[in-house]
Amino acid sequence: MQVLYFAWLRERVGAAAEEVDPGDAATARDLVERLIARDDRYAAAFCDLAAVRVAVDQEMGDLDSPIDGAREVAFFPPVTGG
Amino acid sequence: MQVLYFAWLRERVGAAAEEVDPGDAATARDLVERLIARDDRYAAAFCDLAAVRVAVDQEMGDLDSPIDGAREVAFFPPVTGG
Amino acid sequence: MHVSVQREDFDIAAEISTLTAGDRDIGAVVSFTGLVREMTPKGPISEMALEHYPGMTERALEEIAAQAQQRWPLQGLRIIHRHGPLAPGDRIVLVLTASRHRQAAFEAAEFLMDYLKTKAPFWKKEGDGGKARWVDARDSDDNAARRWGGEGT
Amino acid sequence: MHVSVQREDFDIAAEISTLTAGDRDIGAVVSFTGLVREMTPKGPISEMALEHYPGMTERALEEIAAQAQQRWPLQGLRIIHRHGPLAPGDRIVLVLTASRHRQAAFEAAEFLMDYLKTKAPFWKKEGDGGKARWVDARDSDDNAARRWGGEGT
Repeated sequence: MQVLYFAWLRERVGAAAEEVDPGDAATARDLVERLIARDDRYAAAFCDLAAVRVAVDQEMGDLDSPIDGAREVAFFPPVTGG
Repeated sequence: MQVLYFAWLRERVGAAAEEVDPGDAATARDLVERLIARDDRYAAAFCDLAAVRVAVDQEMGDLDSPIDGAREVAFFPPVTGG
Repeated sequence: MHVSVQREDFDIAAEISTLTAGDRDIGAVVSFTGLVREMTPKGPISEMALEHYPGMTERALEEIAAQAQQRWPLQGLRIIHRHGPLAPGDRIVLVLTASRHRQAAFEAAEFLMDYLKTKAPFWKKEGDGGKARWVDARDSDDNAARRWGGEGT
Repeated sequence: MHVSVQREDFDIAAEISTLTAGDRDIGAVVSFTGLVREMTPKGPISEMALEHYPGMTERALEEIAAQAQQRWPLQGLRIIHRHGPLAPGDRIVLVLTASRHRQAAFEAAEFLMDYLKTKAPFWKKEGDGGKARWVDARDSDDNAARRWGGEGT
């Protein structure tokens, strides 16, 4: 599964995208926990989950969105365009 | 006193502007009555007073606006610009 | 100069450039352009004539502009209204507002158009090649102006 | 084509011409232009970088455009959003709406901006020559989007 990071999440993780084996992660939140267990960089990126937004296959979702079968999961802060 | 007419009021009166002696007319309504008494063209122009708007010295008013000392009184239909 | 009443067409991009030039504290610019529509409730038209009240028109538009500037924090404001003969597709009116944030710019532009529609002395006459008829004022314009409160329409 | 996400600047007058060309039933065109402000709540800035999510950005903007077209009778609609490095005074975003009457054009343009501000995946980073910081989302933008009802922000 392709996992993408944007803005300060990208900076803290130190990567814009990476291939991740989701294992038995059923939701975006499960995936976050799996990542945090892997490395401190993820703990820093995901320290405030209230400030984390999620898209699954380029559709806005949230931490409880199912990721089963998803090709692409993205994590980013609240958007600030316009 | 200069009296101005716009749009279909101008067409029915047959003049865009004319010098009128207001006599003892105290309000725009008095002036209208004085004009109607003068000629049928004014009766045609002012037959529906609900559709007549008034400006006194280029300030929006109404038929009851005083015209004492005014240099310019204008009659016209509701505006339709923009 | 906030207000122009003119026969000539206007250039929206040039007007926006002039309005915003040198002010880097503007975050939002709203433009409204009114155009002559070919189809009217009474059928298609081929020409339109806009009559106005020289002198009072400018005063009324300046007054409307001053009210908008009192109500909203605007860095810039511009009103251009044409008069004379026009054809379908022609531009009639331009309203521009510039502010730090979008809400003030949007609201002020809507206010300017609503007030202009009910308070500025312009009258439209539509022609279809044969007959020509004066356009009736619309109740919906009175209602739109009333929502801003104040002294009514 | 309703939506463009691009590094290049845009030409408002050319976009309006393209949007309205050949349609003489358009009576109202509203444009919104968003600009980079020099002064921010945290002090003056000298540069801004706009990051986005290629692919999803276009989808989100197309979805917002489709919602506006369902809600209002629009003859035309256009969204252009820039990304990459920008400076104070630079244009960031253009929203255009065209309709028969002004109310639909104004409301749709406000809706597009409110939704874009809360649903399109863009992130601003401001720099003052030394430090650079990510811009925080504003509660007022969430509230603005919420007033249109629907599935929330």
